Amino acid sequence: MKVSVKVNGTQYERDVEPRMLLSYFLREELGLTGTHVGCDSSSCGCCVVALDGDRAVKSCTMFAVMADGHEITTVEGLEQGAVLHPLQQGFWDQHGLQCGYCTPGMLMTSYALLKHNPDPSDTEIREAISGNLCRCTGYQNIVKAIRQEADVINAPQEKSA
Amino acid sequence: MTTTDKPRHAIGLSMKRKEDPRFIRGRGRYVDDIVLPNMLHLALVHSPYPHARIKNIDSTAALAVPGVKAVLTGKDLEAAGLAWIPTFHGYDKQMVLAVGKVLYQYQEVAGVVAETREAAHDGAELVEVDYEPLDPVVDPFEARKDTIILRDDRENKTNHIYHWEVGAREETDKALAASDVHIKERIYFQRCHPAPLEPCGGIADMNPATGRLTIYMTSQAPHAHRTVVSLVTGIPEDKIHIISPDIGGGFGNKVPVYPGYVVAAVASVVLKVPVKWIETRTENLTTTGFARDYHMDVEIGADKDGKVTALKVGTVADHGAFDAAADPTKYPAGLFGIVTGSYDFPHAFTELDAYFTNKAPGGVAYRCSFRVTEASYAIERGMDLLAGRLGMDAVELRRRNFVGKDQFPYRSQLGFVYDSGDYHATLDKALEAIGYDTLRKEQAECRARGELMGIGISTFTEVVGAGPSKHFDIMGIKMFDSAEIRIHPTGSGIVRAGTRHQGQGHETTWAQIVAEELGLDPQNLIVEEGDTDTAPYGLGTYASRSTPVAGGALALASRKIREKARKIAAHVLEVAEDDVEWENYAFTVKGVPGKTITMKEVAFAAYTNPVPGTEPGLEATFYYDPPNMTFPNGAYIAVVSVDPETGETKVKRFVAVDDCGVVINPMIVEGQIHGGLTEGYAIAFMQEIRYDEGGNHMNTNFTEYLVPTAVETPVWETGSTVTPSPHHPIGAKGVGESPNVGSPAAFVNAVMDALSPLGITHLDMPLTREKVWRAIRDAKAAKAATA
Amino acid sequence: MFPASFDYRRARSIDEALGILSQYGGDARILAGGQSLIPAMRYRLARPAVLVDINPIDDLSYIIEDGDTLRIGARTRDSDLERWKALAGYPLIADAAVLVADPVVRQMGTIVGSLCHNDPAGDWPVVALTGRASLVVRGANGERTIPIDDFLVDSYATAVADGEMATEVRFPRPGPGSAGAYYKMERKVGDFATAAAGTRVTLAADGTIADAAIAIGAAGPKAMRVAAAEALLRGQKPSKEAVRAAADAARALADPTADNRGSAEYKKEMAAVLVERALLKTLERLGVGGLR
Amino acid sequence: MNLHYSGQEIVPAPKAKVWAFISDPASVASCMPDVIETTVVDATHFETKVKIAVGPVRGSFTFKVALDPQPGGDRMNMTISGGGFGSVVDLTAGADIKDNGDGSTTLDWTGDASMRGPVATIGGRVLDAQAQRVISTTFANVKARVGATG
Repeated sequence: MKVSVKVNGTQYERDVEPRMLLSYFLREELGLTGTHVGCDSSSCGCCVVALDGDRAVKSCTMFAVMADGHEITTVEGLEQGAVLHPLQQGFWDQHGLQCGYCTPGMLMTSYALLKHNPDPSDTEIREAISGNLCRCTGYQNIVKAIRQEADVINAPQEKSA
Repeated sequence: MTTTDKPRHAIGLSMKRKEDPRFIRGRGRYVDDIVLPNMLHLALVHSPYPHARIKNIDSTAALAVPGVKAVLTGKDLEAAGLAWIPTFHGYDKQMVLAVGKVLYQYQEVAGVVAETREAAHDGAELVEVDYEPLDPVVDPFEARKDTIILRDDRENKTNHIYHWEVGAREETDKALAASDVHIKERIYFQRCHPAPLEPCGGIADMNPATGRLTIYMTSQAPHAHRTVVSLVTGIPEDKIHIISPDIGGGFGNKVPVYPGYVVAAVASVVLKVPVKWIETRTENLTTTGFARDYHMDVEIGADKDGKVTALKVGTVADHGAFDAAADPTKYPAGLFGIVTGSYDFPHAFTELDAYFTNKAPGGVAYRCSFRVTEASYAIERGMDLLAGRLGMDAVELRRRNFVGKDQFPYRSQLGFVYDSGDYHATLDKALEAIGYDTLRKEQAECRARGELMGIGISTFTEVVGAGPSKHFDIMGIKMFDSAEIRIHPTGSGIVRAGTRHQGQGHETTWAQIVAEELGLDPQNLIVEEGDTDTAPYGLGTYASRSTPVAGGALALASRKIREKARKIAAHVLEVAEDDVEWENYAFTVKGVPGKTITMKEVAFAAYTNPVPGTEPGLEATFYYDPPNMTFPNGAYIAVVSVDPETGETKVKRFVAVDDCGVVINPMIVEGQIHGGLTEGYAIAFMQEIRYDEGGNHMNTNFTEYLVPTAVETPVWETGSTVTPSPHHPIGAKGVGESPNVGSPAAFVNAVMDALSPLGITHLDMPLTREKVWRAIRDAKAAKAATA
Repeated sequence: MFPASFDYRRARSIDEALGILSQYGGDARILAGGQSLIPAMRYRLARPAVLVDINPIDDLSYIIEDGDTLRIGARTRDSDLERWKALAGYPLIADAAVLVADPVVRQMGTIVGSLCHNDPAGDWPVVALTGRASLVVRGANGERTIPIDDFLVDSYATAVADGEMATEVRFPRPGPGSAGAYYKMERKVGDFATAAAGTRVTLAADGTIADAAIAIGAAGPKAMRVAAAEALLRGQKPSKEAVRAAADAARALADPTADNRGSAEYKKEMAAVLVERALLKTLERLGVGGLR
Repeated sequence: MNLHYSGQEIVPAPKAKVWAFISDPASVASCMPDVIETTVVDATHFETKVKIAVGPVRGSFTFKVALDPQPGGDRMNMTISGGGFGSVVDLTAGADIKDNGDGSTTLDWTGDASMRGPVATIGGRVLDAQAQRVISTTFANVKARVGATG
């Protein structure tokens, strides 16, 4: 089955089995192994990518053929040139990762979150990432990391921090 | 010995992690990211029965699936002499693929190798296994009766695996009998699972040209695994190359060798191409190393003033179908002897009996030192039960029994020599942070309003850093660890260790230790672990042993280099070696201010201007055999409220004050504590691997085995005290596991404190809503009946 | 794990979808958000011969207030609903919109798909029953509108016949003096409900209860209306006692199966507790407080 | 997971006839719902493949059925074991047969199902409904068939 999908700005054409999950399509057809797989029940969120810019989806709960004609952004697409995306910077600065396995999914979920809600409260952040599991960090520094990026976005129009 | 007061060059700094840039870019390299030419995929077939004879296995249909290359069964492995492999400590053996009968649900019975993952699973589904079901034994207390013998492969026809004991039984019994007050409770630490987000997996690549077997695997202990593979297969150890790439969390789950690795290796040898095996989440939860599963009878006696007179703990351990517990060979119950905790008890005795059941094998240390979490939970729960019996504040009771700071080094009744600590100070700091006295007032007001609010204390002591070779080995291999450091001419360098991090940040902290010792820039010290061809031999990363053991090796290898550097410095400065001093991270000449040379300059000289008649270059290797274990400790306080209508517990606050000795990187230490507390929270309230009476595994995926999300996870408040380990080269003790060891008791003690007005004294974990709701309902009914 | 093989057909219009369905009959299944279907396929519990992907049908993605009716299309994502500006006017739906599965699953999951899946522990069936919703179902021989009570047939079974597809769910807009609430007990975000309750109340000018709707989930083979509670509330003045009685009726009706979430006994009790809490919340939204 | 079911059917036929019917593998097999194929092994055993189709769960289960007529002809026990989806379902069903004296016969039946493997934990809620349906439909069909041939 033919699939034509734009991933991180590049158009790809592949012929795959309909049952191929988007996560494995990205990992094995396109070699984008930043997207991880941690469960079979759509629970862990290690596989989250952005669909059409602002929709965080679990790529292991979507068939590659469903992405036909759509745009996908993966963790590999966050960095612009040699410059880290502010979210990546935030995760690094705030120690928002340990083993790194959940990190790409966490990054993509928060990437989509901030497009819809550029100034989330800590509670809203915790709710937004509650479809992504992390076993290492206890989430506290992940919340800080997302907060850091949100503060960057909001810095200009904020009167007082 | 290093102390924390003077300004430091690298140690003690919250340096950002050096490994992060690849992870945040999605450029980590986990085992499933690795693709080799002509690689095939392995899928395993599992038994739906917990106990059954295998009458026949028919692979015909599976082999007919397009893309399927081979089906392996226990019979095939028998031919290769690999149907069984030794368990972790070598006391027992375990099946790779079932031969004769299956002993637990989901046990591996066959392996299907195919061109794609999908085809492998298509084939696995079509392997027809004809079973003759047998009655399962799921309760260790049933197993103890030996009415059904599970392991007919063993000489001793009994389900009893071993008895272990330490301490003075008679004196302890006498003291208990003579005590004014006395509590006894059966406390169950439920079977749970580390469930790292990255499942286990490996790629076996037997190269027919070189005759060399390379195994990429999710291994917390690659060197030990190389030796095991060699011993098991007979392949010379030089022909085995283990590469442990980035690991997506381990928490003890990635210490043992699992059938998938072995079947993949056999398949690669047979088919002469690389074979990849990647676990599904269900396989991870149902077949790989579980943790805990200890039924502990805790007995404490005390005088009426609350001074404990004796402690006795008798444990029944459920080891599942094979004795695959991950414990040092001479310590079948791990370091459970730490069960006297932070307290100075005049008498103590503990014994343990382990049994086979029709459950998955394991008994790994789920983010804890060997069996220390079970022990810590038992004593911290026990102290609260005693406080309740005495009508004494839980804090006061602990203060009266703490080992005093002037008692260190302290030899416990069960044989450990505690290195250092100041338990009173650590507890006081936690009490201050949480505002203990105000909280108790607040609680009184809540109770007046009929609300259920609880405050729970846990003042634990861990024993980590296995360990001194006179005591600790795994199948004879002593539990030292190692470091190799090479300083390049320009003052940068490479650091290798026998450990393997899974998120702990060794690439950063190891560089900090070496940089501190040598006055070099940690940014220019690359750290490499996990490749058995390049790293020095070590026992790996688990049981909080990396910093206590490998950390020591790193410091001492650095000091070896510093000694050589001093000679070079003297040569370059043209002074006598005795006149050269190491001061402010550079070499200076006694009494000649300003005459200094940096380590960077020395490094250059080591290659360009070596000391005549001496070995050029600047590198060192050190194998560190620690003189003792280290004893991290802490004081944790949880505040909870319980909804009597639903049984739901809300954690209002949690303060953790940890003493892990000298801190190498405060940011990383805090991160470790956040993570461990979160796992402790999960264990206390939601995690359990449960089997129904028919031996069915009831928690086979992440919708049934719960990992808390950011919404349920409490906000953690952390603090620290520092009592350096006197025997550790940099005074560090290790921290990764303290929060998981110490926190379950704090949560449970808090909930029990909340329920105490109803007369409820103990409930086993996990404290599910229904369990708590039921206890409240029954207690109220009982009250009503007596009223 | 990996799904068994299947044929995949992409539909760009409802007619195209119906065409494919009529071609394959019972062997074909509609693929909407796929958030329940795809995991079931990964475990190979679900193994449809043909999937008809309706995701390309943009015409099915809408939320329209049409007079007194709220119309939601079959490809409208839960997250679209969650972010819909006018959702506050539908408190019952608004409560549920943030409790369905987890926030990422809601980016793909659809309310109509969830109703067609009809999981006994699902959220939307309870909300639809409480909100007196109806579904628009299309087939070769035209369109029919099915009241939710008739739509939810049995566990995982609905009134949608082979060759048909549900295209829209309709909710009557809550009138003046009307409000609702939805409560779900879950062990953690993303879990199936241990118990769930939806309530809706319309107050008459004199402050009595003119109409009440109550439904519970995870309490039997399918979501159920607590008709007895609805009946006993009608015409009454809101009171502690009336709320208790409604909760008791829910307890009496509930017939849950035990699982890791709890015993039947516990789930029955929680059905009552959640009905009570949802009713109190509903009444508070109508300005009737002080009943706790 | 273990599940329990029970029900009652009043069959408009004399007890002897009902007994004869439910003692015959072929007859009983003919009463199971959604049967794809059946093989009668001997006087008390048959194997049958039934279609499973509940919501998302589609596939077939193969069952081995053993009839165990109790002496006295007042009770018929049945053990049904089989599986699909890498899982196992064991059913033990039993029916007490009472002569109502009015030419009709009462079947009081109970069934206990135990499931193993993925189905139990993942599809449990789905298969529960299905097992119930298999048992109740089977006895309902017994009523219909025996009645019809009356």
